[in-house]
Amino acid sequence: MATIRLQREDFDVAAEQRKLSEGRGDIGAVVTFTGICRGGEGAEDIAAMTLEHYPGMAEEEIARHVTEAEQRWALKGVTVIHRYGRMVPGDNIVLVLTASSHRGDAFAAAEFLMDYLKTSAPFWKQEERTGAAAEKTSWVEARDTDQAATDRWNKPNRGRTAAE
Amino acid sequence: MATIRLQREDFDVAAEQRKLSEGRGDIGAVVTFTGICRGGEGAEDIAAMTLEHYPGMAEEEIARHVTEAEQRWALKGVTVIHRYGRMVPGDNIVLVLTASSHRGDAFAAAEFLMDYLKTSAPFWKQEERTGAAAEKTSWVEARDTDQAATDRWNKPNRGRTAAE
Amino acid sequence: MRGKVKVLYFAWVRERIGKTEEIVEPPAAVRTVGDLVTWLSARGEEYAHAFENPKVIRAAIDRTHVKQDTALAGAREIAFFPPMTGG
Amino acid sequence: MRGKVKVLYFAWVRERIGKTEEIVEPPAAVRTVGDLVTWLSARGEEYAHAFENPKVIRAAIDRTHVKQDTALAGAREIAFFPPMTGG
Repeated sequence: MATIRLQREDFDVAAEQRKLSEGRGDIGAVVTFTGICRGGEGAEDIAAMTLEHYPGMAEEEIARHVTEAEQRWALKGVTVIHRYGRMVPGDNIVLVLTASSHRGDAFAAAEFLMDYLKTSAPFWKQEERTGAAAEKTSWVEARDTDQAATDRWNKPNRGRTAAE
Repeated sequence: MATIRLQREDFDVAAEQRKLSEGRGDIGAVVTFTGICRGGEGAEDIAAMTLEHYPGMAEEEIARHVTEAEQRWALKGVTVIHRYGRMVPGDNIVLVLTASSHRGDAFAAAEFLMDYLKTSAPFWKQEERTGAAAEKTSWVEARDTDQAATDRWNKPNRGRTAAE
Repeated sequence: MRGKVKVLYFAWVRERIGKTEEIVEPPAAVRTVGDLVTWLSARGEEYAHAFENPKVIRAAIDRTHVKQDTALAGAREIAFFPPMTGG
Repeated sequence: MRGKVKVLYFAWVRERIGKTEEIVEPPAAVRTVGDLVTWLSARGEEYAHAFENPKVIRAAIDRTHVKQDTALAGAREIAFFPPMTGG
Protein backbone atom coordinates (compact mmCIF):
# COMPACT_ATOMS: atom_id res chain seq x y z
CA MET A 1 0.00 0.00 0.00
CA ALA A 2 2.82 2.40 0.76
CA THR A 3 5.27 3.65 -1.87
CA ILE A 4 8.71 4.73 -0.65
CA ARG A 5 11.34 5.90 -3.10
CA LEU A 6 14.74 7.55 -2.88
CA GLN A 7 15.83 9.01 -6.18
CA ARG A 8 18.13 11.51 -7.81
CA GLU A 9 15.57 12.66 -10.41
CA ASP A 10 12.60 14.98 -9.84
CA PHE A 11 9.10 13.70 -9.02
CA ASP A 12 5.66 14.64 -10.37
CA VAL A 13 3.22 15.45 -7.56
CA ALA A 14 0.15 15.10 -9.78
CA ALA A 15 1.24 11.73 -11.19
CA GLU A 16 1.88 10.38 -7.70
CA GLN A 17 -1.49 11.64 -6.50
CA ARG A 18 -3.21 10.08 -9.50
CA LYS A 19 -1.48 6.71 -8.93
CA LEU A 20 -2.67 6.67 -5.37
CA SER A 21 -6.29 7.76 -5.78
CA GLU A 22 -7.39 6.97 -9.34
CA GLY A 23 -10.32 4.63 -9.75
CA ARG A 24 -11.06 4.46 -6.03
CA GLY A 25 -14.28 5.55 -4.37
CA ASP A 26 -13.05 5.17 -0.80
CA ILE A 27 -10.63 8.10 -0.65
CA GLY A 28 -12.14 11.37 0.53
CA ALA A 29 -9.02 13.32 1.44
CA VAL A 30 -5.54 13.59 -0.05
CA VAL A 31 -2.84 15.72 1.57
CA THR A 32 0.45 16.37 -0.18
CA PHE A 33 3.49 18.03 1.29
CA THR A 34 6.16 19.19 -1.15
CA GLY A 35 9.48 20.39 0.30
CA ILE A 36 11.28 22.77 -2.04
CA CYS A 37 14.89 24.03 -2.10
CA ARG A 38 14.87 27.67 -0.97
CA GLY A 39 17.21 30.40 -2.22
CA GLY A 40 17.42 32.12 1.13
CA GLU A 41 17.39 35.85 1.72
CA GLY A 42 20.17 38.42 1.75
CA ALA A 43 23.52 38.94 0.08
CA GLU A 44 24.80 35.41 0.49
CA ASP A 45 21.98 33.46 -1.04
CA ILE A 46 21.92 29.73 -1.44
CA ALA A 47 23.14 28.84 -4.93
CA ALA A 48 22.62 25.09 -4.57
CA MET A 49 22.24 22.32 -2.05
CA THR A 50 23.55 18.76 -2.04
CA LEU A 51 21.69 16.06 -0.17
CA GLU A 52 23.70 13.11 1.11
CA HIS A 53 21.93 10.04 2.44
CA TYR A 54 22.63 6.65 3.98
CA PRO A 55 21.42 4.19 1.32
CA GLY A 56 19.50 1.30 2.81
CA MET A 57 18.94 2.90 6.19
CA ALA A 58 17.06 5.87 4.68
CA GLU A 59 14.47 3.58 3.08
CA GLU A 60 14.18 1.44 6.22
CA GLU A 61 13.81 4.42 8.55
CA ILE A 62 11.10 5.98 6.37
CA ALA A 63 9.32 2.61 6.14
CA ARG A 64 9.31 2.29 9.95
CA HIS A 65 7.56 5.65 10.29
CA VAL A 66 5.13 4.92 7.48
CA THR A 67 4.16 1.73 9.33
CA GLU A 68 3.71 3.71 12.53
CA ALA A 69 1.56 6.28 10.71
CA GLU A 70 -0.58 3.47 9.28
CA GLN A 71 -1.11 2.15 12.80
CA ARG A 72 -1.99 5.55 14.28
CA TRP A 73 -4.32 6.80 11.56
CA ALA A 74 -6.84 5.27 9.14
CA LEU A 75 -4.89 5.66 5.90
CA LYS A 76 -5.85 4.42 2.44
CA GLY A 77 -2.42 5.09 0.96
CA VAL A 78 0.94 6.71 1.63
CA THR A 79 3.70 7.82 -0.75
CA VAL A 80 7.05 9.19 0.37
CA ILE A 81 9.68 10.26 -2.18
CA HIS A 82 12.96 11.84 -1.07
CA ARG A 83 15.53 13.08 -3.55
CA TYR A 84 19.30 13.10 -3.08
CA GLY A 85 22.10 14.77 -5.02
CA ARG A 86 22.46 18.43 -6.03
CA MET A 87 19.47 20.78 -6.20
CA VAL A 88 19.04 24.46 -6.97
CA PRO A 89 16.46 26.87 -5.49
CA GLY A 90 12.97 26.01 -6.67
CA ASP A 91 13.75 22.30 -7.08
CA ASN A 92 11.59 19.74 -5.31
CA ILE A 93 13.29 17.86 -2.45
CA VAL A 94 10.68 15.70 -0.77
CA LEU A 95 7.10 14.58 -1.28
CA VAL A 96 4.79 13.12 1.36
CA LEU A 97 1.34 12.10 0.18
CA THR A 98 -1.35 10.66 2.45
CA ALA A 99 -4.84 9.50 1.52
CA SER A 100 -7.72 8.75 3.87
CA SER A 101 -11.48 8.74 4.08
CA HIS A 102 -11.40 11.87 6.20
CA ARG A 103 -9.18 14.91 6.29
CA GLY A 104 -8.07 14.77 9.94
CA ASP A 105 -6.18 11.52 9.46
CA ALA A 106 -4.58 12.59 6.19
CA PHE A 107 -3.36 15.90 7.66
CA ALA A 108 -2.02 14.38 10.88
CA ALA A 109 -0.19 11.54 9.13
CA ALA A 110 1.46 13.85 6.58
CA GLU A 111 2.68 16.22 9.27
CA PHE A 112 3.87 13.31 11.46
CA LEU A 113 5.85 11.83 8.56
CA MET A 114 7.46 15.17 7.69
CA ASP A 115 8.45 15.80 11.32
CA TYR A 116 10.11 12.37 11.53
CA LEU A 117 11.75 12.70 8.12
CA LYS A 118 13.37 15.92 9.34
CA THR A 119 14.78 14.47 12.54
CA SER A 120 15.31 10.75 12.00
CA ALA A 121 15.72 9.92 8.30
CA PRO A 122 19.47 9.78 7.53
CA PHE A 123 19.85 12.74 5.13
CA TRP A 124 22.26 15.66 5.40
CA LYS A 125 22.12 18.95 3.51
CA GLN A 126 25.18 20.85 2.39
CA GLU A 127 24.72 24.38 1.03
CA GLU A 128 26.67 26.35 -1.56
CA ARG A 129 26.30 30.12 -1.28
CA THR A 130 26.56 33.02 -3.69
CA GLY A 131 28.47 36.30 -3.22
CA ALA A 132 31.53 36.53 -1.00
CA ALA A 133 30.81 33.06 0.39
CA ALA A 134 30.64 31.46 -3.06
CA GLU A 135 33.68 29.27 -2.53
CA LYS A 136 32.48 27.86 0.77
CA THR A 137 30.08 25.01 1.33
CA SER A 138 28.57 24.42 4.74
CA TRP A 139 26.56 21.66 6.35
CA VAL A 140 23.10 22.71 7.45
CA GLU A 141 22.72 22.46 11.22
CA ALA A 142 19.84 20.59 12.78
CA ARG A 143 17.29 22.88 14.37
CA ASP A 144 15.85 22.49 17.86
CA THR A 145 12.41 23.44 16.51
CA ASP A 146 12.44 20.35 14.29
CA GLN A 147 13.10 18.13 17.30
CA ALA A 148 10.35 19.93 19.23
CA ALA A 149 7.93 19.31 16.34
CA THR A 150 8.80 15.61 16.40
CA ASP A 151 8.43 15.36 20.16
CA ARG A 152 4.81 16.56 19.93
CA TRP A 153 3.85 13.14 18.53
CA ASN A 154 4.96 11.36 21.70
CA LYS A 155 2.35 13.13 23.80
CA PRO A 156 -0.77 11.18 24.69
CA ASN A 157 -3.83 11.66 22.47
CA ARG A 158 -1.94 12.36 19.28
CA GLY A 159 -3.53 9.44 17.46
CA ARG A 160 -6.89 9.67 15.70
CA THR A 161 -7.96 13.27 15.52
CA ALA A 162 -11.21 15.00 16.41
CA ALA A 163 -11.63 16.01 12.78
CA GLU A 164 -12.70 12.61 11.53
CA MET B 1 -1.54 36.82 -3.47
CA ALA B 2 -4.50 34.58 -2.77
CA THR B 3 -6.50 32.86 -5.49
CA ILE B 4 -10.10 31.95 -4.68
CA ARG B 5 -12.32 30.33 -7.27
CA LEU B 6 -15.74 28.70 -7.31
CA GLN B 7 -16.30 26.68 -10.43
CA ARG B 8 -18.34 23.89 -11.93
CA GLU B 9 -15.39 22.36 -13.84
CA ASP B 10 -12.59 20.21 -12.39
CA PHE B 11 -9.26 21.66 -11.26
CA ASP B 12 -5.67 20.55 -11.83
CA VAL B 13 -3.74 20.28 -8.57
CA ALA B 14 -0.33 20.28 -10.30
CA ALA B 15 -1.14 23.31 -12.44
CA GLU B 16 -2.31 25.27 -9.39
CA GLN B 17 0.81 24.29 -7.45
CA ARG B 18 3.01 25.34 -10.38
CA LYS B 19 1.26 28.73 -10.70
CA LEU B 20 1.85 29.40 -7.05
CA SER B 21 5.47 28.32 -6.65
CA GLU B 22 7.13 28.49 -10.08
CA GLY B 23 10.14 30.76 -10.41
CA ARG B 24 10.25 31.58 -6.71
CA GLY B 25 13.15 30.85 -4.40
CA ASP B 26 11.37 31.84 -1.19
CA ILE B 27 8.92 28.93 -0.91
CA GLY B 28 10.18 25.94 1.05
CA ALA B 29 6.92 24.15 1.77
CA VAL B 30 3.73 23.58 -0.19
CA VAL B 31 0.77 21.72 1.32
CA THR B 32 -2.20 20.71 -0.79
CA PHE B 33 -5.47 19.29 0.42
CA THR B 34 -7.73 17.68 -2.16
CA GLY B 35 -11.24 16.72 -1.09
CA ILE B 36 -12.69 13.93 -3.21
CA CYS B 37 -16.26 12.64 -3.63
CA ARG B 38 -16.49 9.24 -1.91
CA GLY B 39 -18.63 6.34 -3.00
CA GLY B 40 -19.43 5.23 0.52
CA GLU B 41 -19.56 1.67 1.77
CA GLY B 42 -22.34 -0.89 1.80
CA ALA B 43 -25.37 -1.75 -0.28
CA GLU B 44 -26.65 1.78 -0.71
CA ASP B 45 -23.59 3.45 -2.09
CA ILE B 46 -23.39 7.05 -3.13
CA ALA B 47 -24.03 7.30 -6.86
CA ALA B 48 -23.52 11.04 -7.11
CA MET B 49 -23.49 14.23 -5.10
CA THR B 50 -24.73 17.71 -5.93
CA LEU B 51 -23.16 20.73 -4.29
CA GLU B 52 -25.31 23.83 -3.92
CA HIS B 53 -23.72 27.12 -2.88
CA TYR B 54 -24.61 30.72 -2.11
CA PRO B 55 -22.94 32.68 -4.93
CA GLY B 56 -21.26 35.81 -3.70
CA MET B 57 -21.27 34.85 -0.04
CA ALA B 58 -19.23 31.69 -0.66
CA GLU B 59 -16.36 33.69 -2.20
CA GLU B 60 -16.57 36.36 0.51
CA GLU B 61 -16.63 33.86 3.36
CA ILE B 62 -13.62 31.97 1.98
CA ALA B 63 -11.77 35.27 1.45
CA ARG B 64 -12.38 36.26 5.08
CA HIS B 65 -10.76 33.03 6.30
CA VAL B 66 -7.89 33.28 3.83
CA THR B 67 -7.18 36.77 5.21
CA GLU B 68 -7.29 35.41 8.76
CA ALA B 69 -4.92 32.58 7.80
CA GLU B 70 -2.53 35.11 6.25
CA GLN B 71 -2.56 37.05 9.52
CA ARG B 72 -1.98 34.00 11.70
CA TRP B 73 0.74 32.29 9.66
CA ALA B 74 3.63 33.41 7.46
CA LEU B 75 2.24 32.42 4.06
CA LYS B 76 3.76 33.03 0.64
CA GLY B 77 0.62 32.07 -1.22
CA VAL B 78 -2.84 30.54 -0.84
CA THR B 79 -5.19 28.98 -3.40
CA VAL B 80 -8.71 27.78 -2.62
CA ILE B 81 -10.89 26.24 -5.33
CA HIS B 82 -14.33 24.84 -4.52
CA ARG B 83 -16.49 23.13 -7.11
CA TYR B 84 -20.28 23.15 -7.26
CA GLY B 85 -22.76 21.12 -9.29
CA ARG B 86 -22.99 17.35 -9.69
CA MET B 87 -20.06 15.05 -8.95
CA VAL B 88 -19.57 11.28 -8.97
CA PRO B 89 -17.31 9.22 -6.68
CA GLY B 90 -13.65 9.89 -7.42
CA ASP B 91 -14.30 13.47 -8.59
CA ASN B 92 -12.41 16.33 -6.98
CA ILE B 93 -14.52 18.66 -4.82
CA VAL B 94 -12.19 21.13 -3.15
CA LEU B 95 -8.55 22.19 -3.26
CA VAL B 96 -6.68 24.13 -0.58
CA LEU B 97 -3.07 24.97 -1.36
CA THR B 98 -0.77 26.83 1.03
CA ALA B 99 2.85 27.87 0.49
CA SER B 100 5.29 29.06 3.11
CA SER B 101 8.99 29.17 3.92
CA HIS B 102 8.50 26.46 6.53
CA ARG B 103 6.26 23.45 6.80
CA GLY B 104 4.57 24.23 10.13
CA ASP B 105 2.83 27.32 8.78
CA ALA B 106 1.77 25.65 5.53
CA PHE B 107 0.28 22.64 7.35
CA ALA B 108 -1.55 24.69 9.98
CA ALA B 109 -3.01 27.16 7.48
CA ALA B 110 -4.26 24.40 5.15
CA GLU B 111 -5.94 22.53 7.99
CA PHE B 112 -7.43 25.75 9.41
CA LEU B 113 -8.89 26.67 6.00
CA MET B 114 -10.38 23.21 5.51
CA ASP B 115 -11.96 23.21 8.96
CA TYR B 116 -13.58 26.60 8.28
CA LEU B 117 -14.64 25.64 4.77
CA LYS B 118 -16.51 22.68 6.26
CA THR B 119 -18.40 24.68 8.88
CA SER B 120 -18.76 28.23 7.61
CA ALA B 121 -18.56 28.38 3.81
CA PRO B 122 -22.14 28.31 2.41
CA PHE B 123 -22.15 24.97 0.56
CA TRP B 124 -24.62 22.11 0.96
CA LYS B 125 -24.23 18.55 -0.27
CA GLN B 126 -27.10 16.42 -1.52
CA GLU B 127 -26.48 12.72 -2.14
CA GLU B 128 -28.00 10.29 -4.62
CA ARG B 129 -27.75 6.64 -3.61
CA THR B 130 -27.67 3.36 -5.49
CA GLY B 131 -29.67 0.19 -4.77
CA ALA B 132 -33.06 0.35 -3.06
CA ALA B 133 -32.52 4.00 -2.22
CA ALA B 134 -31.75 4.97 -5.82
CA GLU B 135 -34.80 7.19 -6.20
CA LYS B 136 -34.15 9.19 -3.08
CA THR B 137 -31.83 12.10 -2.64
CA SER B 138 -30.87 13.31 0.82
CA TRP B 139 -29.12 16.34 2.23
CA VAL B 140 -25.90 15.53 4.05
CA GLU B 141 -26.13 16.44 7.72
CA ALA B 142 -23.50 18.63 9.37
CA ARG B 143 -21.28 16.68 11.73
CA ASP B 144 -20.40 17.70 15.28
CA THR B 145 -16.82 16.57 14.71
CA ASP B 146 -16.43 19.22 12.00
CA GLN B 147 -17.54 21.94 14.40
CA ALA B 148 -15.17 20.55 17.05
CA ALA B 149 -12.30 20.68 14.53
CA THR B 150 -13.11 24.31 13.79
CA ASP B 151 -13.35 25.23 17.46
CA ARG B 152 -9.76 24.07 18.04
CA TRP B 153 -8.54 27.18 16.24
CA ASN B 154 -10.10 29.49 18.82
CA LYS B 155 -7.90 28.14 21.59
CA PRO B 156 -4.92 30.27 22.62
CA ASN B 157 -1.56 29.45 21.03
CA ARG B 158 -2.94 28.18 17.76
CA GLY B 159 -1.04 30.78 15.74
CA ARG B 160 2.56 30.32 14.60
CA THR B 161 3.64 26.77 15.25
CA ALA B 162 6.69 25.32 16.94
CA ALA B 163 7.71 23.67 13.69
CA GLU B 164 9.02 26.82 12.03
CA MET C 1 -37.54 46.94 9.96
CA ARG C 2 -38.99 49.22 7.30
CA GLY C 3 -39.55 48.50 3.67
CA LYS C 4 -38.80 45.64 1.37
CA VAL C 5 -36.01 43.13 1.74
CA LYS C 6 -34.77 40.27 -0.42
CA VAL C 7 -34.82 36.84 1.22
CA LEU C 8 -32.86 33.86 -0.12
CA TYR C 9 -33.32 30.17 0.73
CA PHE C 10 -30.83 27.34 0.26
CA ALA C 11 -30.72 23.53 0.40
CA TRP C 12 -33.68 21.91 2.20
CA VAL C 13 -34.98 25.30 3.39
CA ARG C 14 -35.30 26.23 -0.29
CA GLU C 15 -36.88 22.86 -1.13
CA ARG C 16 -39.48 23.08 1.64
CA ILE C 17 -40.47 26.67 0.85
CA GLY C 18 -40.35 25.96 -2.88
CA LYS C 19 -38.59 29.21 -3.78
CA THR C 20 -34.99 30.28 -4.20
CA GLU C 21 -35.73 33.91 -3.31
CA GLU C 22 -38.46 36.45 -2.82
CA ILE C 23 -39.03 40.07 -1.80
CA VAL C 24 -40.91 40.48 1.49
CA GLU C 25 -42.11 43.52 3.44
CA PRO C 26 -42.42 42.60 7.09
CA PRO C 27 -44.09 44.98 9.56
CA ALA C 28 -42.01 47.32 11.73
CA ALA C 29 -42.36 45.01 14.73
CA VAL C 30 -40.09 42.47 12.98
CA ARG C 31 -36.76 43.70 14.28
CA THR C 32 -34.42 40.71 14.47
CA VAL C 33 -33.54 37.65 12.43
CA GLY C 34 -35.53 35.55 14.89
CA ASP C 35 -38.55 37.84 14.48
CA LEU C 36 -38.35 37.38 10.73
CA VAL C 37 -38.26 33.57 11.10
CA THR C 38 -41.38 33.74 13.27
CA TRP C 39 -43.14 36.09 10.85
CA LEU C 40 -42.24 33.97 7.80
CA SER C 41 -43.35 30.77 9.59
CA ALA C 42 -46.86 32.20 9.82
CA ARG C 43 -47.10 32.74 6.05
CA GLY C 44 -48.03 29.16 5.23
CA GLU C 45 -47.44 25.48 5.80
CA GLU C 46 -44.36 25.36 3.58
CA TYR C 47 -42.71 28.09 5.69
CA ALA C 48 -43.80 26.47 8.95
CA HIS C 49 -42.23 23.21 7.75
CA ALA C 50 -38.98 24.90 6.69
CA PHE C 51 -38.62 26.71 10.00
CA GLU C 52 -40.10 24.03 12.29
CA ASN C 53 -36.80 23.68 14.16
CA PRO C 54 -35.35 27.21 14.35
CA LYS C 55 -32.25 25.92 16.15
CA VAL C 56 -30.90 24.32 13.01
CA ILE C 57 -31.58 27.32 10.79
CA ARG C 58 -28.56 29.46 9.94
CA ALA C 59 -28.86 33.03 8.65
CA ALA C 60 -26.76 35.58 6.83
CA ILE C 61 -27.35 39.31 6.38
CA ASP C 62 -25.69 40.81 3.34
CA ARG C 63 -23.52 37.69 2.97
CA THR C 64 -22.22 37.60 6.56
CA HIS C 65 -23.24 34.97 9.12
CA VAL C 66 -25.48 36.42 11.85
CA LYS C 67 -27.25 35.13 14.95
CA GLN C 68 -31.00 34.95 15.60
CA ASP C 69 -30.91 38.10 17.75
CA THR C 70 -29.12 40.25 15.16
CA ALA C 71 -31.10 43.35 14.13
CA LEU C 72 -32.38 43.49 10.57
CA ALA C 73 -31.96 47.27 10.30
CA GLY C 74 -30.18 48.20 7.07
CA ALA C 75 -30.25 44.69 5.65
CA ARG C 76 -30.57 44.40 1.86
CA GLU C 77 -30.31 40.61 1.52
CA ILE C 78 -31.17 38.01 4.14
CA ALA C 79 -30.48 34.31 3.59
CA PHE C 80 -31.73 31.23 5.47
CA PHE C 81 -30.12 27.81 5.19
CA PRO C 82 -29.25 24.61 7.11
CA PRO C 83 -25.82 24.04 8.70
CA MET C 84 -23.20 23.99 5.99
CA THR C 85 -21.71 20.79 4.59
CA GLY C 86 -19.13 21.95 2.05
CA GLY C 87 -15.44 21.19 1.86
CA MET D 1 33.23 -6.87 20.75
CA ARG D 2 35.02 -9.58 18.81
CA GLY D 3 36.16 -9.54 15.24
CA LYS D 4 35.86 -7.14 12.38
CA VAL D 5 33.09 -4.65 11.83
CA LYS D 6 32.26 -2.24 9.01
CA VAL D 7 32.08 1.42 10.00
CA LEU D 8 30.41 4.07 7.82
CA TYR D 9 30.75 7.85 8.07
CA PHE D 10 28.42 10.50 6.69
CA ALA D 11 28.34 14.29 6.13
CA TRP D 12 31.00 16.24 8.08
CA VAL D 13 32.03 13.16 10.07
CA ARG D 14 32.95 11.58 6.70
CA GLU D 15 34.69 14.78 5.55
CA ARG D 16 36.78 15.10 8.69
CA ILE D 17 37.85 11.45 8.74
CA GLY D 18 38.37 11.48 5.00
CA LYS D 19 36.71 8.10 4.40
CA THR D 20 33.22 6.91 3.58
CA GLU D 21 33.76 3.52 5.23
CA GLU D 22 36.34 1.15 6.62
CA ILE D 23 36.69 -2.21 8.35
CA VAL D 24 38.01 -2.01 11.91
CA GLU D 25 38.81 -4.63 14.54
CA PRO D 26 38.52 -3.06 17.98
CA PRO D 27 39.75 -4.92 21.09
CA ALA D 28 37.32 -6.87 23.27
CA ALA D 29 37.18 -4.05 25.83
CA VAL D 30 35.27 -1.91 23.29
CA ARG D 31 31.75 -2.95 24.23
CA THR D 32 29.45 -0.02 23.48
CA VAL D 33 28.96 2.61 20.79
CA GLY D 34 30.53 5.16 23.15
CA ASP D 35 33.56 2.88 23.66
CA LEU D 36 33.99 2.65 19.89
CA VAL D 37 33.88 6.46 19.55
CA THR D 38 36.61 6.74 22.22
CA TRP D 39 38.71 4.02 20.58
CA LEU D 40 38.34 5.56 17.08
CA SER D 41 39.19 9.04 18.43
CA ALA D 42 42.59 7.74 19.49
CA ARG D 43 43.43 6.53 15.98
CA GLY D 44 44.55 9.91 14.67
CA GLU D 45 43.91 13.64 14.48
CA GLU D 46 41.23 13.30 11.80
CA TYR D 47 39.23 10.95 14.07
CA ALA D 48 39.80 13.16 17.12
CA HIS D 49 38.49 16.12 15.11
CA ALA D 50 35.43 14.23 13.85
CA PHE D 51 34.51 13.02 17.34
CA GLU D 52 35.64 16.11 19.32
CA ASN D 53 32.08 16.70 20.52
CA PRO D 54 30.58 13.24 21.11
CA LYS D 55 27.23 14.77 22.11
CA VAL D 56 26.45 15.77 18.54
CA ILE D 57 27.44 12.41 17.07
CA ARG D 58 24.57 10.11 16.11
CA ALA D 59 25.04 6.38 15.53
CA ALA D 60 23.22 3.50 13.89
CA ILE D 61 23.83 -0.23 14.21
CA ASP D 62 22.65 -2.28 11.25
CA ARG D 63 20.61 0.70 10.00
CA THR D 64 18.74 1.41 13.24
CA HIS D 65 19.37 4.45 15.42
CA VAL D 66 21.13 3.58 18.69
CA LYS D 67 22.36 5.43 21.77
CA GLN D 68 25.97 5.79 22.97
CA ASP D 69 25.49 3.09 25.61
CA THR D 70 24.12 0.47 23.19
CA ALA D 71 26.20 -2.74 23.09
CA LEU D 72 28.06 -3.50 19.86
CA ALA D 73 27.63 -7.28 20.21
CA GLY D 74 26.39 -8.79 16.96
CA ALA D 75 26.75 -5.60 14.93
CA ARG D 76 27.68 -5.98 11.27
CA GLU D 77 27.54 -2.32 10.21
CA ILE D 78 27.99 0.73 12.43
CA ALA D 79 27.44 4.25 11.11
CA PHE D 80 28.40 7.63 12.59
CA PHE D 81 26.91 10.92 11.44
CA PRO D 82 25.78 14.38 12.59
CA PRO D 83 22.14 15.18 13.47
CA MET D 84 20.00 14.68 10.39
CA THR D 85 18.81 17.57 8.22
CA GLY D 86 16.67 15.95 5.53
CA GLY D 87 13.07 16.58 4.62
